[in-house]
This record gives sequence, structure tokens and C-alpha cells, in this order.
Amino acid sequence: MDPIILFFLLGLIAALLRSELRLPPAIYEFLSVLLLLTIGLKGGVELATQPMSTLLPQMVAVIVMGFVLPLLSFPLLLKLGRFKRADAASLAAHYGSVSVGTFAVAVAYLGHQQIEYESHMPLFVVLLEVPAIIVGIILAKGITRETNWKALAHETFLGKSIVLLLGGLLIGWAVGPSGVEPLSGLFFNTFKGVLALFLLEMGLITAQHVSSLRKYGIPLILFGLGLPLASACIGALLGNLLGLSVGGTTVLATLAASASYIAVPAAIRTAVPEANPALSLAASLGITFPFNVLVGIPLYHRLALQISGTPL
Amino acid sequence: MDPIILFFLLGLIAALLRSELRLPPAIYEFLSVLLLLTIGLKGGVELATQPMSTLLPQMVAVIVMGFVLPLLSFPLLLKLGRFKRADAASLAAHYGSVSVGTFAVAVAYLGHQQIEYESHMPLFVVLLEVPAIIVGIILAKGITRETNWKALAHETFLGKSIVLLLGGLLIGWAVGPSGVEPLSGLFFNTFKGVLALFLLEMGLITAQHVSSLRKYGIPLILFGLGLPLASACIGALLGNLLGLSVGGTTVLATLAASASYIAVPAAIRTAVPEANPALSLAASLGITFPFNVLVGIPLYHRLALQISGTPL
Amino acid sequence: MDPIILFFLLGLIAALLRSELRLPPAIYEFLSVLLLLTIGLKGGVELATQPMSTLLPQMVAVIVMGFVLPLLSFPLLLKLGRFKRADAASLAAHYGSVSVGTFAVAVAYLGHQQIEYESHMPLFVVLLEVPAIIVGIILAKGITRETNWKALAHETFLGKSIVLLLGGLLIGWAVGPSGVEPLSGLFFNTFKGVLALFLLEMGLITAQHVSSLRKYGIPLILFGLGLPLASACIGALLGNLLGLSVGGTTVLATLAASASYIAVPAAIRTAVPEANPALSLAASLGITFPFNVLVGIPLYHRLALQISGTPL
Amino acid sequence: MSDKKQPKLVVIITESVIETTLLTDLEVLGVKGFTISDVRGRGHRGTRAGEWGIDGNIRIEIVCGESLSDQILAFLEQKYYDNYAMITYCSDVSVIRPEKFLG
Amino acid sequence: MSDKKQPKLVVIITESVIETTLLTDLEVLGVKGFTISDVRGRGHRGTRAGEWGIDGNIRIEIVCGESLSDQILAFLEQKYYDNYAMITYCSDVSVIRPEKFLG
Amino acid sequence: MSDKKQPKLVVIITESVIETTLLTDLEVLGVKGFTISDVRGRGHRGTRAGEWGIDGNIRIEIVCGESLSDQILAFLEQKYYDNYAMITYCSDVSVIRPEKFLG
Ligand SMILES: Nc1ncnc2c1ncn2[C@@H]1O[C@H](COP(=O)(O)O)[C@@H](O)[C@H]1O
Ligand SMILES: Nc1ncnc2c1ncn2[C@@H]1O[C@H](COP(=O)(O)O)[C@@H](O)[C@H]1O
Ligand SMILES: Nc1ncnc2c1ncn2[C@@H]1O[C@H](COP(=O)(O)O)[C@@H](O)[C@H]1O
Ligand code: NA
Ligand code: NA
Ligand code: NA
Repeated sequence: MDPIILFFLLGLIAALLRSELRLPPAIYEFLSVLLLLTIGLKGGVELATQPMSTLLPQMVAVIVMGFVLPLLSFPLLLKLGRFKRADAASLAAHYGSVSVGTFAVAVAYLGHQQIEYESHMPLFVVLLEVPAIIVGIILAKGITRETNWKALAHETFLGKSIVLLLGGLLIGWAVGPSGVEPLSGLFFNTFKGVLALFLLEMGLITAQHVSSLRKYGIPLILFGLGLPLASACIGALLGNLLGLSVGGTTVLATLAASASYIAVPAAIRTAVPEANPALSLAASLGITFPFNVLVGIPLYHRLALQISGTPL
Repeated sequence: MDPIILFFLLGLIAALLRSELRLPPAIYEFLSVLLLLTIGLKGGVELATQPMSTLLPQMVAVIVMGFVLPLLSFPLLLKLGRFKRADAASLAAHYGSVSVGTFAVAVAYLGHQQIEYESHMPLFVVLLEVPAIIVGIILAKGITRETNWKALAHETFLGKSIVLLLGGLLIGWAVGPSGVEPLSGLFFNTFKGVLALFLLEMGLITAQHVSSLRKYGIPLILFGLGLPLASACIGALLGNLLGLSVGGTTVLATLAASASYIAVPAAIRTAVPEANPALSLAASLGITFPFNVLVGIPLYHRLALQISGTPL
Repeated sequence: MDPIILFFLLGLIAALLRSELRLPPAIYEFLSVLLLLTIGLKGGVELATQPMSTLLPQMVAVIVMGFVLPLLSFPLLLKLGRFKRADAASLAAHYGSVSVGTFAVAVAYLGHQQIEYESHMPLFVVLLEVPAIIVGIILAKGITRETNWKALAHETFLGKSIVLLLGGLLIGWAVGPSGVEPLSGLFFNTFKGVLALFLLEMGLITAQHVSSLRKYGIPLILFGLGLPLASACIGALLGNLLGLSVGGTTVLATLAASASYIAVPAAIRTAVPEANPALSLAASLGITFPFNVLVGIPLYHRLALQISGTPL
Repeated sequence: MSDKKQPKLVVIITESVIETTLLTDLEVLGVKGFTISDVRGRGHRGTRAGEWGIDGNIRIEIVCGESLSDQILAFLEQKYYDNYAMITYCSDVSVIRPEKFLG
Repeated sequence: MSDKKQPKLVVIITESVIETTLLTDLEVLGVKGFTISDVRGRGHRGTRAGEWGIDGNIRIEIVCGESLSDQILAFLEQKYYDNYAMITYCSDVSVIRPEKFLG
Repeated sequence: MSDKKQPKLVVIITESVIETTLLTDLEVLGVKGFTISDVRGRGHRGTRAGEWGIDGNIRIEIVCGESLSDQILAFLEQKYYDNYAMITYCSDVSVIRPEKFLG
């Protein structure tokens, strides 16, 4: 088993046993800054080496998926889940966007299993982060004359994680592989260790949200498991359609299945104050993140194999 | 001279000269998390490669030492030192347990001198951390019907440093050398540098406790020097008995001689509130830590040579 | 373009667009501790390998420059700039001393352009940090019977950055190249990445000071551009006089041109309370730092080439 | 501003995610000075442990005149109380150089 | 809970190592809301610089009714004062939505 | 010290760079206990965001007797107010074990 998963379990178990283990918030920030920049830089470097003509159609398709996913889940959440409009929109935004931590675990999983994948995947992370936020906010508030587009753009494009991902991407793209090389000591060589520590912390955080699940009942748990599974199928189909490898399809399915817990909560909290942030985080962190990390990713890999017609 | 010792001296001197140099608490936490996990991982990896039949007897013997050391020092502290019961028990716990920082310096010393040692030593750190805490608490409170065993177990086994050491150990053991390899960029390659920064901070902290020594007078200083020396002899004899190499014997002597300043203070503070924490930290940080780091370790090395019959 | 410059721009632009991106203060501290120690260690190692007879004359000349620069700029600031005495003295101290961040960027620039330079340059950083502080304080307060020399020495020699630079230097010098080698995993291999993050943060900080420039008007902007240019000429001439290579001359010019924003502000704030700290930081961080990093260093390189008579 | 004479200390404890918006609002109300610390806590909206992301609280303290303090409280109750974790309290303080606060 | 009307602010400054125990005790006493900040300080038990390990202090502030505040103070004095670095103080405050605190 | 009976809470918010000097001064004045937190803020001398270097504020709180509190305020106004970002305020508090503060 990949050791990073064990770090996640260590954090989870320590917190469930009420250990005093806790990392200072500044360390959590530091680790996530490193993760975001590294993923951005990696994506940018790939961008620099690939012809735009191959990338552009994929990019467009992925962005479209980012807009469509929340539009599909919103009515389900509203009607089937009987969530309030603001909460349904918020959940749709969380699940339509992506979790960078889950992405990193998927990539580590493929590396550990020595499965190849298209190296421009980080680009998709960046592309998928934003559209669902926009859709979610519009679903909650509707488009009226008073819609403050400027504030909307600010909240979606200038959040911390987008700036770091996009910034890393642009820098990587501008300087290319050789330019990024001198930075590898901090960003690439320590990546797996940084991810391990990050997952240790995620385990600690997840435990708190697991215990808040009780309050929200079965429907939330069902959505927390059902939405990622359904989205993973859409992601896997799209990956196959775009001609991605099995590894690439696995990553795209994982991205579709993952739910944001950094960028989206912050943006929705200011833009849609009526939505209950505890509800969406209970789903995203208490159910979907551990599910994806522990069970989902290998599942999406099998799904990708099946869809691609590769014999298992 | 090993540069890490110089980092310790830098911190010590800077603080004694009242420099404004200070590291933020979050950095101290980060460094100690890295140290604890790295030492745990290293120990676990060794565990994975060695037959249990060799390890088990050593493990039992070391655990027994962990229970015996505080039982030996307690009456001395009570009678000779005339400390209050709670304080004697607290000191016995501090000196019966181990200091991870001192261990790391000992290992760095051996590496610097190119002396071989058994690579499963980190396992002993984990084993020695807990027993003295249990003994100390029982010595202070006695065993009565009201003894809250659950709280006792919680305080001893779920403290931050135990969780990280033990967690690292289990992860290292589960995934083995090849599994841990991808983590080496953060955990192993930077280890010496992390230790250097940690010792810089320890120098700053030690200085404060050195200056509080005056308050507690000569007896505390005598115990702060005498206890480690006596314990080192016990540790060295045990190492020889168990057939450890000269390097391994040096490490075991150092572990016996070292006094805890992370796990034990926290556990004793909640379990034995009547004990004066400033007293035990003045001894452990103000005397024993600097003594071991600057003078003790080379001394214990000579001791190990002598006991093993190697000509000096 | 060197990617570290792009990190600076990323921070600058993010902050100017009012992004929520912000790094916790503890991270800023951590990064600057790493930078200072690494630069100190590098300088010390070089010191260990070079004959004192070559170094000593250079060292004396550089220290003299450290005393002369603020003495030259002070009357200009007072008369031409019409700054208050305390502010003129404070600005003279800031510009007479050096910016470690700017130095690191200059070194990265030369590395990126594969230009050789004398490897004992970090020694000059240490030597240039202090003299201007002493001169600045004396210029502001005058020398009277009440001059508290002890406090003055404390403020100049025991500030955080001096202790780390000097401490690193002494340690590097004491243990030499082979002794420092085991520390390279943390200090040297991650250096460029640490510098990149540091510059990201500097971009965020700079942006705040850029926007405070308005308050102080044109004269401050003129001095913020003029002083570094004039000082760079002096530094370049001295470099040439001392027989430094083109790379070394570039670094000395950059050091002369750079303005302190860590050590000097702290020392001056306590020693010369009447000086307005916002004024000197607006100049040093809002103008001179970005100017040097983005435009100055390549300019000083051309200057060094010209002075050395190398055809461009 | 001609504020009533008794200086007040207003303390606001709320979610750190709204810091920027809240400070802008306070500025519009006429608040010239404030002090912020990063805190954690528990209340009607559950525990906010401040360990990551949007989980932290801030504590804003404002020394000001009585009428401004009334305005602040009324405004906060109306704009933020329904949707955000927030408490406020208010007490009398004495200050030196009152013109620093009442102006 | 029918608490007397004057809302009180209770501030407790003590060793961070007892945070968990103390919060459990406060919950049992009926405290529903509190705010914590990490601080450092000096007192009868010396300097607590908060630089590492068990060396730090926390500052807990609780807005509550008068009778609960009395209970808290009495309880703390009895259970913690003898063995831990701790101070408490108490003052009158005015609040909006008092039902948030007195309930 | 025979201080007047009403215990006071003195709060000082100022630049963190003067912490050491200020604490020395307070000790000389007779302050035995204090609590410090790291904060940020805005005032007459602009925004102090506490993100780096000398840009941060500290908040010192001191519980003490009335005459000491007067002395502190007078001293601070005279020595620090003109050149440093600083505010102070003062309020009545009630304490248990007043001898911890008035002695
Ligand atoms: N009674 C109280 N005393 C002190 N702080 C409180 C109290 N109630 C709530 N808080 C703080 O205010 C925040 C928001 O409160 P609430 O809106 O009740 O969730 C909490 O997270 C606490 O930090
Ligand atoms: N007079 C005081 N004013 C403000 N805080 C104090 C005072 N005395 C003690 N403290 C704080 O309370 C903690 C415990 O105090 P003590 O029990 O006196 O050591 C100290 O570490 C300080 O943070
Ligand atoms: N009215 C106020 N209320 C609360 N804190 C303030 C106020 N005015 C100033 N401060 C704080 O005191 C510091 C110094 O204030 P000043 O000397 O006005 O710049 C500021 O940075 C704030 O942290
Ligand atoms: Na998704
Ligand atoms: Na021991
Ligand atoms: Na200069």
C-alpha cells in the first residue's frame, strides 16, 4: 500500500482516538502552498512541451464538463435530496469543482502502480477548479441586474488556491523544463513527503467532519457517495472520448469524482452566505474525501480499464 | 566537530547574549514533527528487514529497563534529594524516559565518526518513551481503586510524540525500504539540516532554563549530572549483555542517560498537577540536555568501548 | 527569465489585484531563517578555503565602503531631499546596509547566466550589514556623553539577521566544505525553491508598500531610484579596484545598491524612534527592492562589464 | 465626529473568511482604528477550531465613541447575524488621548 | 437557564496544556460558547514564553450570565488555582441578542 | 504594595518591535504579571498587518491596582505615544484572589 494513504489513516485514527496530535495552522498552509505550486509548475512545464493543437480540444471539453457537472447535480440535490436552494447550489459547486489533495493521491497511486498517464493532467485541475464555482453562485442567486460580476470574478479567480495553481502553471509554462529544474530541490524532490504530511493533517481534519455527519443524516451520506460515483463515470467516459490513456482516464474520473474543500468553501461562504458551510464540508471532507482516497481511486482505475476495453 | 553541535551552541550563545533571535512556535512544531516521523520511519523500515526472533528478546530487555530506571532513581530523589514525592516521581519519569533530540545527536555523532551501530535503534526510542511515564504517575499517585486507567493510557499512549514515533514506525514497517523510498526527499535527505535547526532552537530554549537553575540550587544540578551518568552505565551494561556493537551500546547508554522534555512533561503536567514542571524542565533542559549533547555522548562512547573490551 | 523573478511578479500582481493569497508570518520567518543561514554557511565554507592574506584587504575595503556610503547619502537626503534629520539618517542607514534577498537574486541571476563570481561574496553581505546601522544611529543622535554604546552594540550585532548570517558564517568556516556537506539536503538543495517562495512573499509585501508611496511623493521616489544607482557605481568601482571578476563586481555593485528591509528597520526603530519607519520602508521595499530585482541587477552587470573593459 | 463622551470597547468575534468584507463595511461606518487577533472557539454554529481553511475565527476590538458603537452593533446584527457565526459585546473603557478614538 | 440579567465577560488565562480538560469541565458547568487565543505571559509561576512544548498559555473568554460566571470562578479557584498557572477576571458587558448567551 | 482597591485591566496595543524595552519599563514600574498576544490592526499610523518583520503589533493586558494602572498610563503617554503606534485603554474588573494582582 502506498505509504501516503497510511499517513492519512494515521491522522484519522489519532484524531478519532482523541490524541493531542495537531499541526499548527501555519504548517497546513505551508504544505498546501507547496502542493499547489508544485502541481501548477508540473502542469505548466508539460504545457510548454506540447502542441496547443492537441491540448486545446481537450481543454475545451474539460471546461465544459466543469460547467455541466454542477448543472446535473443541482436538480438532484434540490428534488431528491430536498436540500434548500442555497445548500443544493453550494453542494453542486463543491462536487463540480476538484480537490487538489485527491488529485495528488491519484497521481501517487498511478506512480506507485507504475501506470502511465498524460503528464498535462495538472492543467485539468486548474481548468476544473473555477467553472463550478461560477455555476454554483449563479444557481444560488440567479442572474439579476444586481449581479455583481466584478465581485464574482474576484471570488472565483483570485482565491488563494487558484492564484497558486494558475501562477505555478504560468511560471512553469514560461520557463519550461530546464528553467524549473533548479527549483526541483524544494518543489519536486520533497513532493511525496509533503503530500504525506498533508494527508496526515487531512486525516486529523477529516475525523472532525466525520463526527459531524450524524447531524445531517442518511441523505447527505448517500449523496456523498453517489455523486462521486456518478461523476467518475462521466469523467471516465470523457477521458475515453478524448483518447486519454487508461492512467489519464483514471485521473479525469478522479477529478470529476473529487469534491473541493479549499477553494469552493471560501468562495461560496462570501458569495452565498445563506448556504450552510458545515453541511457541504461534512459531505466533502467527512465522506467523499476519505472515500475517494481509500476506495474510490482504485475503483476509478478499474472503471477506466473497463471503458478502455483493456482486459482486467 | 559535528556542525549540528555548533548550531546548538549558536542558539545557546545568542540567547545568553539576549539576542532577538527567536523561531516561531509553528516552526519548532514542524521541525519536531519531521524529526519524530523520520526516526519512526527509519526504525520501522529496519523492523521490516529483521527477524522477530532476534529483536524480541532485545525489545523485552529494553522495556524492562524503561520500567526499572525510574524505580531506581525515585528513592534516591526522595531520600537523598529530599524532593517532594510528586517532584521525585516527576523527575524519575523524565529521566527514565528518553529525549528524541539527544538520540538524534548521538546517531549523528556516530555517523560523523563513522562508527557502525544496529539500525533498529529507533525502535528502542519508541519502547523507552512510555514505561517511565506509567511508573512516574503511579509513583506519584499510588495505585488505588480510583486510578483512572483509561486516562492514564490516554496520556501515555496518545501524546503527540508517541503517536508520531509509533505511527512512523508502523508505516515504515508496513511499507518497507522500497515503500519509504519516495518519501526520502523530505524525510531523510533533509534530516541533518532539520536536526541542525532543531538544535538551534533547543539552544535558545535551553538558555532560558539554564538561567532558572539558580532557583533550585546545587542538589538539582547534582542530580542533573549524576542521574544520566548512572543511567548511562546501566544502559551500556545492558547493551553489552544484549550483544550490541560498540555503536549500538553507545546509543543505548545515551538513551538511558537522556531525559525527556516533550512527551513526559505534557503527560505528567495533566496527570500529576502537584509536581512543579519548572523544576523538572530546569534539570532536563537546563543541565542534562546540554551536558549529554556537548559532553555526555563522547563519554558514553568511551564507556561502550571500555565495557566491550575494545582497546581505546 | 529566471523563474524566481516570476515568483516575485506573481506575488506582486496577486496583491495588486487584491487576491486573498497571503502566507502566514511563521512561514516568512522560516524562509528567511533558511536564506540567512544558507548564505552564511556558504560564505563560511569559502572563508575556510581561502588564504586570509587575499581576503583581508578586500574585507577592510568593503567595511570602509559600509561606513562611507551612509555618510555620503546623509547630506544629500538632508539638503536635497529636505527630510527631517532622523529620517535622513534612517534612510542613509537603510541604503548603506544591504538586502539579503537582493543579494540572493543577484547570485541566482549570475548562476542563471552562467557568469562566474568570487565565491566569498556572502562574507561581504555580513560585513556590509552592520556599519551603516552604526553610522545611521550616530548621525541621528550625535555622539554625546550619554551615548549608550552597549545598547548600540546590542542593537547592531544581536539583531536576528546578523546572528544568523554571522552564526552560519562561523559554523561554515569552522567545519569547512566536508562538514557542511550533510546539511546540504536542507540548506543548499532547496535553496532556489526557498528563494522562490521568499520572493513570492516579498511580492505580496512590496505591493503594500508600493501603494503607500503616494503619501510621500516624488522626492522619495527619486531617492529610491537615484541612491541605488549612485551606490552601484561606487560598488562597481571598488569591485574593479579590488580586482574582482565581472561577476564579483556585479555582486558588489548590487550589494551597494540594495537597501535593507530587515535588520536596519528593526535596529533603527528602537534606536531612533523619531524616524518614520513607513517612510524608509516605502523607499526600500516600495521602490528599491523591485527596481533592483527587476531592472537593477542586469544593469549593474552591464556596468561591471563596462568598468572592467570587457566588450559588451 | 461629535460622538457622545463615554468611550466604548466593541468586540466582534466572527469567521475569519469575512475579514475583508467586514473591514470594508466598518470603514464605511466610520471606524478609524481596530485591532485583530486570530482565535478559535465554539458557539451556536459549532466548533471553529481554526486549524485550516475557513475554520478559523477572528476577534476584532474597536475603541470608539458611544454613538458609533451603537451604529456598529446595529449594522452587524442586521447584515451578518443571520448567516454568519458572530457575537459582539460592548463595555465602557477609559482612555488617554480620547481624541485618538472620538475623532 | 434562568440566569441573572447582567451579562458578564469571564476571562481565564492559563497553561495551554490543560485546554482539553478545562473545556470539558466548562462544558459540564453549562458553558455553551467560548473563544480561545494563544498567548504568552508572566505571573507568579514565572515566564511562559509560548515558544515550544508546554510553555504556552491560552486565553479563554466567555460571555455568560451572572450566576454561571460565579460558578465558573468558584470552580476554577477550587480545582485549578493551587496547581496551575492561572488567573481569571470578570467584567460587565452589554450584548445584542442576549438570548445567545443567557440560554 | 498598598494599591487602591478597585482592580483594573490595562490594555496596551503597540508595535511588537518594542516588546523587550516596554516589558523592562513595565517591570521597573512594578508590574508583576502580564499577558501578551500577537495581533494586527489599523490606527493613526496606518495599517500594521503583522505579516513580516517589524510590521506586527502586540496586545499586552495587565490586571493591577488602580494607582499602578494610573502610573502605567502616565508613563506610556510620556515615553512612547509621540513616536510609536500605541493605544491604551483601561476598565474595571473583578478578580478572585486579588492578592495575586495588588501585591
Ligand atoms: N458565549 C460566548 N462567549 C465567548 N465567545 C463566544 C460565545 N459564543 C460564541 N462565541 C464565539 O463566537 C463565535 C461565533 O459564535 P456563534 O455565532 O454562536 O457560533 C464562536 O465560534 C466563538 O468563538
Ligand atoms: N497581573 C496579571 N495581568 C495579566 N495577566 C497575568 C497577570 N498575572 C498573571 N497573568 C497571566 O496568567 C498566567 C498565569 O499566572 P500565574 O498563575 O500568576 O503564573 C501568566 O503566565 C500570565 O499570562
Ligand atoms: N480605535 C482603535 N480601536 C482598537 N484598536 C486600535 C484603535 N486605534 C488603534 N488601534 C490599534 O493600535 C495600534 C496603534 O495605533 P495608532 O497609534 O493609532 O497607529 C493600531 O495598529 C491598532 O492595532
Ligand atoms: Na468534482
Ligand atoms: Na533516560
Ligand atoms: Na546598500
